[in-house]
Amino acid sequence: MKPAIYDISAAVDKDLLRAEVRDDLTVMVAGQGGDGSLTIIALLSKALLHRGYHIYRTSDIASRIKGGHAAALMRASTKPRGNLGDQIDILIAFDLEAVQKASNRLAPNSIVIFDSSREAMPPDLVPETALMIPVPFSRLSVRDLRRDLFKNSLGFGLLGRIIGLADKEVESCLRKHFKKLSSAQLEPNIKALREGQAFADKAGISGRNSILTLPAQAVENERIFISGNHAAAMGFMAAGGRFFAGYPITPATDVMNFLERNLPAVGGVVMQAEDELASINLVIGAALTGVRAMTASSGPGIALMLESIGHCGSAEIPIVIIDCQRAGPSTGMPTKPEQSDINMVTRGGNGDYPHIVLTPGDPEECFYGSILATNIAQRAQCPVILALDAVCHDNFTVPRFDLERARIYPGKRVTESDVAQMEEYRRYAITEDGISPWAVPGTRDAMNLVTGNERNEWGLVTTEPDMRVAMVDKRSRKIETVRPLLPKAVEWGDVNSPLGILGVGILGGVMTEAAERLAEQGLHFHCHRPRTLWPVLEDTIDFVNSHERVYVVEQSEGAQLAGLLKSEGARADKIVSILKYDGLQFSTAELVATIVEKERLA
Amino acid sequence: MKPAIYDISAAVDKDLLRAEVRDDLTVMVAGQGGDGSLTIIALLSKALLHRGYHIYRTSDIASRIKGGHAAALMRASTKPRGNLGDQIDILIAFDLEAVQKASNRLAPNSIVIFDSSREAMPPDLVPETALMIPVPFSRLSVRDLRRDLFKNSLGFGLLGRIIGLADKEVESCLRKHFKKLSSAQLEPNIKALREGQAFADKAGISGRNSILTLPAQAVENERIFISGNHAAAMGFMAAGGRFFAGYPITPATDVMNFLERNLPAVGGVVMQAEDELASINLVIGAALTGVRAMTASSGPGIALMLESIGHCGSAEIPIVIIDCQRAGPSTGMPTKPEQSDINMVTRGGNGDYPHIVLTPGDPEECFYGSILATNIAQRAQCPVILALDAVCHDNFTVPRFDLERARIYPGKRVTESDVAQMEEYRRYAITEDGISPWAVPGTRDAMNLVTGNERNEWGLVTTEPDMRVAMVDKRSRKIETVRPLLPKAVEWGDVNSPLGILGVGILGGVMTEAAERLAEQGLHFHCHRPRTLWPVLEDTIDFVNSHERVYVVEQSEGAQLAGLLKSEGARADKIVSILKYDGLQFSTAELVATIVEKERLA
Amino acid sequence: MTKTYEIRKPIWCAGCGHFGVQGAIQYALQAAGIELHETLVLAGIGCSGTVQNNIGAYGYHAMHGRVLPTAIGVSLANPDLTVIAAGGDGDGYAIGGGHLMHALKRNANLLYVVMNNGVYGLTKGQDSPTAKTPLAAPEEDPLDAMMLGLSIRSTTFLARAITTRSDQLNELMLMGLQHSREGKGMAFIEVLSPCVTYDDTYSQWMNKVYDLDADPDYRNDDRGKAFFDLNRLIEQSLIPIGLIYHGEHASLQSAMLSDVTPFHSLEDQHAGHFNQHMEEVLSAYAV
Amino acid sequence: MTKTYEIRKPIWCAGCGHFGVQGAIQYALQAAGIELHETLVLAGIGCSGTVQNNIGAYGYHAMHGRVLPTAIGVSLANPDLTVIAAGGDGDGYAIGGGHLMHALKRNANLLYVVMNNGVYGLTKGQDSPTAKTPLAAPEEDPLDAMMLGLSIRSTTFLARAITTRSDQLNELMLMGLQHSREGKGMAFIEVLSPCVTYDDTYSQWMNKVYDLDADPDYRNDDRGKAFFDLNRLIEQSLIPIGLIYHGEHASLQSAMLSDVTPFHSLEDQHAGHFNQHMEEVLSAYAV
Ligand SMILES: Cc1ncc(C[n+]2csc(CCOP(=O)(O)OP(=O)(O)O)c2C)c(N)n1
Ligand SMILES: Cc1ncc(C[n+]2csc(CCOP(=O)(O)OP(=O)(O)O)c2C)c(N)n1
Ligand code: SF4
Ligand code: SF4
Ligand SMILES: [Mg+2]
Ligand SMILES: [Mg+2]
Repeated sequence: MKPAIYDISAAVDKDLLRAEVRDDLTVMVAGQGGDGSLTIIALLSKALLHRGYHIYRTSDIASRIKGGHAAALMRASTKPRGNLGDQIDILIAFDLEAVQKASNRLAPNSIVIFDSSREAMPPDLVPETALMIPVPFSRLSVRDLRRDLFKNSLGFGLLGRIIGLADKEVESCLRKHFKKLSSAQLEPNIKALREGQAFADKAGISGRNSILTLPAQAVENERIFISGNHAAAMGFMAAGGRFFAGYPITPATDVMNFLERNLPAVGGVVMQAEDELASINLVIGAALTGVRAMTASSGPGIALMLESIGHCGSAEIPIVIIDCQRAGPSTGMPTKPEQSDINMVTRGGNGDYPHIVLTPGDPEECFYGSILATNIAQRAQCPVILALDAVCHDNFTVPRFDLERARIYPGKRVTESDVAQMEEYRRYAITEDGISPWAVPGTRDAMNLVTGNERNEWGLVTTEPDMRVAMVDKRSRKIETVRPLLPKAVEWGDVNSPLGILGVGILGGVMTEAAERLAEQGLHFHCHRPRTLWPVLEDTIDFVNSHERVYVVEQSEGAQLAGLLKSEGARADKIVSILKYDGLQFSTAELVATIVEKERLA
Repeated sequence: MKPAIYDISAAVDKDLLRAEVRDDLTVMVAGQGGDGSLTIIALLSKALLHRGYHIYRTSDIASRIKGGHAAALMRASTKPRGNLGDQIDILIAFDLEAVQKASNRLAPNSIVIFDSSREAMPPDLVPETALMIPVPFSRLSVRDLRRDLFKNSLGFGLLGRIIGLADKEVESCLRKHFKKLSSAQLEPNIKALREGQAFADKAGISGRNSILTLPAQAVENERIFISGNHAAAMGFMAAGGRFFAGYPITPATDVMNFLERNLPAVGGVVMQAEDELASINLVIGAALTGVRAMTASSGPGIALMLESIGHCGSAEIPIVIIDCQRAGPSTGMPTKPEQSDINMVTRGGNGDYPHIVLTPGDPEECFYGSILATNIAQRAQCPVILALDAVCHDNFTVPRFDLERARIYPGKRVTESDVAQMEEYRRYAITEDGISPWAVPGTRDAMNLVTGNERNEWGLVTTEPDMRVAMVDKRSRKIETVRPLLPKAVEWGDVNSPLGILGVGILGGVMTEAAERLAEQGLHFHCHRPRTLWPVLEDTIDFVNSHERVYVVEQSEGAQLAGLLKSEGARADKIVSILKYDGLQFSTAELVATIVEKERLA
Repeated sequence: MTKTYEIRKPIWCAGCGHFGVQGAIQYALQAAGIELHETLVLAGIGCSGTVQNNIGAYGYHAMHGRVLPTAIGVSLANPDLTVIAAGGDGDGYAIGGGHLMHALKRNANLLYVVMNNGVYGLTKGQDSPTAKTPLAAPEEDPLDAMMLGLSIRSTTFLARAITTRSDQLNELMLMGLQHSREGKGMAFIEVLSPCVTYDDTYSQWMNKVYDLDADPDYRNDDRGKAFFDLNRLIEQSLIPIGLIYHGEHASLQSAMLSDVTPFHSLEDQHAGHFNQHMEEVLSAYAV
Repeated sequence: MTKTYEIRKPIWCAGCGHFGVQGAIQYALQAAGIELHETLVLAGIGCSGTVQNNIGAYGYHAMHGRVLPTAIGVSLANPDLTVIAAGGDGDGYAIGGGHLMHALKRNANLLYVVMNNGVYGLTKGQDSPTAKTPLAAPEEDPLDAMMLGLSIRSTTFLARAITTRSDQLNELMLMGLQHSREGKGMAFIEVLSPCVTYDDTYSQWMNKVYDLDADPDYRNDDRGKAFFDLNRLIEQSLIPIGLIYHGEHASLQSAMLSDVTPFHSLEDQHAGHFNQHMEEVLSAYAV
């Protein structure tokens, strides 16, 4: 190692090395796909998770192959926050595009580490008051074959020093992260980490003399760090889910990946189908036998499944479907978040069919919501959809899931011995609660027919008007039967305020923070986050109608959530829509500013 | 011909042979699929059309193969009526099931002609005051090989006598109807017709001494008799439609059949695809070249097309889609009418996509609506859906279509010479009216890209937030641009009444008649039939909100139309839903009774 | 005995080929001694897609074209069931063509019976992919699903029968059923089953069939040669029938289920059963 | 000259096979002297599905799996255009498998190029239907689209190339393009186009290809024998490349468009043009 390479760094102004204490920090690392931005953020997240912080991690990547621009972002905070801070406190930029993308979000006192071996930095991209740390990443990395790993480790070494992590802490983090590498593979990374630290030394940044510091926090409960997709897949397993079929699609593929790794060990089957029509029908086949079965996809794939979803509603087949919503319409922007499949998942198919749609707000709700979905599908013998938004791919710190709370409710299943007691067995018996006892194929003497045509109680096709009405009404009744089990909205904020904010899914975090800040400005809001999208629950309609003005915040140009609420009785004159559809997430500052402006005009 | 066979008929009471004048007559003919019920009604319709009556013809058939029960129904009236009378005046029943099905709709003074060679008639099926005419159709028909033709002609001969048609009139009708038969094939039919007349003779029913009579009516304008499917297909052709691809499905297949017969002669192409996904993508391919292209399907097939419909909305590809709605969900009841795809066609796909949905109320509107749809798709470069209900298969008397009114508006197309004048050509240019000038492939120097990913003005994929927003907004603007061209609702009835009735499509007829009768009872209503479903037009929302109470009548369990109106601003507290989902059409009596009852409780 | 649904009388037109197919399925179930309650008959949509109502087993009416993925789902989720998928040529070769290709590739343990009549019966007589001279494009050649089956390397049982030769039909149906029951994979049987109402091909087909089972030179265990011979016969406007190919290949079940616990009985699904595994999975996310 | 879109630089990983495919398409267009504005390149969704941005012709990005029906629609609606459809093995053989089968059967005048890399590149490396040993069911055999093509009787041009042999690739691409341009029907070319990022098969494939063009005994005009020979080669774990089949069959255009007026130019579409026909059609409904 030639010491010459360190000459490139200039010493940092001593005044800055005050180890300023932070309880909230947003970091972005960005560059080309191969630059390893995601790894640095992953390493940093781990380190700060160990220090007891709540982490929210997200990314902003191009939907194109390896390469393309990729940004990874992370927020560490003492309070749980399901979103990024308004401003970026630290940026590691591997190219100019990264700086351009971050430019208008950089905090005045931000720290910008940039690759000085590439293009020159044009003026005005970075606040004058920011601390610039040029690092010749590319020049340094040509020395190493595994370029990205090298950049990762070097960048992480430097970053650790800047935020006051101990070198030991940083190294152990790196070793854990790369635990699958052979020691020969690991070695250059450790070397690169040290180079990063040596680079910091040269700049005068040491363990004591760090720029920032994030003191260790006391942690009371066990926590995990997980994405919504993984949490939902885990919930499905915990609720007895044993069959999954899917077809790759961003951002849903992760569900399949998770289950491919974990389901076979408990006797489950995961199949990659030839398309979405096959996926959902494989799932239907499994479900017909009584096995709990699920598929997952995103907008375009779910659109292809609508005939089948309606069919399950009609034929009373319990399946679970995850829709990882992404920006539409059509192929749209596959890696960008949106909440614009609400119309489709609630009312997209042909005819009137019973089904349920839940929309969890964080990975914890994804886990328990998926358990509920899996159980309630059996209970109501109908399709249940989990509509996820950016929560599907973003990672959150949440309390460790309580597997004890995962129960498996069999629903109205009848066994061979039950059947033996019955004089007759009718699969579609008209019942008061709308749910017909169900004997699966293989049960002696309970042979029955299942069809998506209208039918009589035995499952024989009919168009007899009275039977038709009786069947439709029965199917509606079961939704009423399970309605009390559906998750109510979460409410918080000022219960006495005539003003409300309403939004679903991942917007819970930004709504919370916005409401806090608005309260500081004297604007008090009552907040409401529905967790059941279909049927729309009374509490949500009541919320809208009992306030003077409700801001319905959503990621859809068509104001789909507001439309849904109105169609179920929410008063149009109460609703003020705040819409976002530029492919980015809401920021707190943006939401606050919009509401303040609208309140001023109201 | 042995005269013996006539002995079977008994003479009709002379008192009944008063040739009572009728201005409104509902006739039903029913039996097994092969019995030829549809032919008798077709013949009768023709005869009464010639007499100048307005005819509405419908059928009620099992969705299963040849055979299965089939009923054909017809109403002849001096006023145009888009629905059946409340009661059946004449029934020809080829089997007991036919009588059972008609039983509770038989007028007290109805005439029931039934096949006396089959099962005995159980008591209480027919009003005591009805005139029963037993005819041993089956026994007679064994003598003839073409059993159904025989029954047709015999039945029609008898029927003609009963309603006072001249024998000559009846025979010329028959000859015209069977004009494609060879004279050897025709002969037995004429014989059978004569047998029917001879049978009438025996019963004492002759030209003068008929039971009923429908005097010839003066006809002012040229009229045609046509179904909504044929009218819509014709409109498409008239508006320059030249490419159709479809996949068979009840009740949409007729559109394909019509175009297969008529489109090739003007250089058009009709393709039967391997499935609905292929159909709509074949259509997209044709549309990409600038050719006007259409597909047609019903609920399950349209569900499969939703990804593609949203894609056309995004990628700005003009296509026309006909949805012949049938009772859902899933396969549902393929031959039964419903209006329960409203949610799907207005908001079924993923993401927010611009498109237009029209819902014509009779074949005349189908024709002009289809012209409009075909033109407006080009104008707005987006998908346009025609949502048909039972209007698709029912036949109506309507004024002869005015082909002169069919115009072909090319929209913002640019040719090679236009392009040559341009400095640059951008397919997705951001324009004020939201519509970008369009040069189709083959145009020199105008090469451009079309994609369902978000894109820049050249069609190159992008996720740049500002461009994204500009593109979404542009697409929304074009709907505003064409909004003034969209058909407004039809309104009639008492404009001063605080009470309204609102419904779409084929319900116009029953609403009209119901309002007339309610007015007779002192209940005055203002009626409103929207013809554009998406976007929901202001006039419709205003209608609801400016009345005290509006009955929204629809064929959907889920009150989809009411939900749609509410989601766009109609006040929930104004709306009283009247829903029907038993697979039958609304009858006037039923609608009147429901409204009277609800008004009583209001 | 508990009363269940009344087995429906077929609603097909008199003379429809589908009667024979139903008869063969019933024959095979009985001859193989398979109990009806352990059998699930899945059918597509079409005239053919009503066969499940007439047999007395468990029945499922799939969406149009989707009977194969559904049947595979069943066969994986409960390998103890006898799985019979049936449908028309429109259902199986047009809208379901992609699934057929992949089902043949997967080789799951199930019997798939296509009632090929060259038309869409239920929708009133449009041309199917096997129509001789399609109206729209009269020069298009009909699809031969046996050739297609041969082109996919993991197929293990391909046969074609005609309803007019019921002995052969019954025998092939039984063989196919046993093939799938014995875990050897998917048996695909196409039956020439004329539609008397929309395209009565009885005499035409009866004159054209060529019985490979009766040809001592035909080798149904040689994929390459079988294709070669079929191609020659087709070029002579003949329709090859009989056991067209019979080979060995791992079934989907053997590939996917070999090491796993069966999970199809309700009893297996109680919480706690797999808690240890779940705890391990969860721990990977621990902070 | 009017400025149009800036031809995009490929966004593929360095070393991706797709570069070679693009090069061959460009070569063929140029060698055949076809103007870019008369060409529409339709592509599926996948890494492969970005090729249309890099050529300078009109480009269309189809929905995943739907490139073939779209391309057929184009080729019927404007027979003067040169229609090139391209996509990945996932796009063409998985979700698009049913359409492929029917497109081969229809034989429309177009060139279809599949970039086969055995994986779903864009979605990060899942197994495609041509994957050697699929993760989910390792004993499943990969799909061979050339065999499939042979099994459908109206195919007229089937070829496979590998990006590492660019002369042969270019030559086949040009032949295929000309085949379709000359109205002989659909040319289907599969190119072995390795994905260096998710499954680098370069050396494996280079060692396994067997060049039929160089085999004097191979008869690419004999469907039955071609299948027989391919089957043998595949059983030896070889990958046959070259012009696999070249035959004659009426194209979809010749079957459907022979007697009709072309209707693709805007000028033809004015009201009045076909008024007489419309009056006749309408009169059939007159009362
Ligand atoms: C998605 C969808 N598209 C179309 C239909 C209409 N449809 C019902 S049966 C059928 C074809 C039946 O033909 P085939 O499968 O050959 O069966 P057959 O009646 O000849 O036995 C079609 C197109 C449908 N039910 N669903
Ligand atoms: C309906 C739908 N399902 C899934 C996807 C996600 N998707 C995009 S590309 C792709 C597969 C790409 O693989 P391939 O066609 O082999 O192309 P390659 O990237 O390997 O060139 C998939 C599954 C999609 N865009 N649309
Ligand atoms: S229509 Fe044809 S296929 Fe259908 S039942 Fe009748 S004969 Fe059979
Ligand atoms: S991921 Fe694979 S297929 Fe995609 S561009 Fe890279 S090498 Fe090519
Ligand atoms: Mg058929
Ligand atoms: Mg691929």
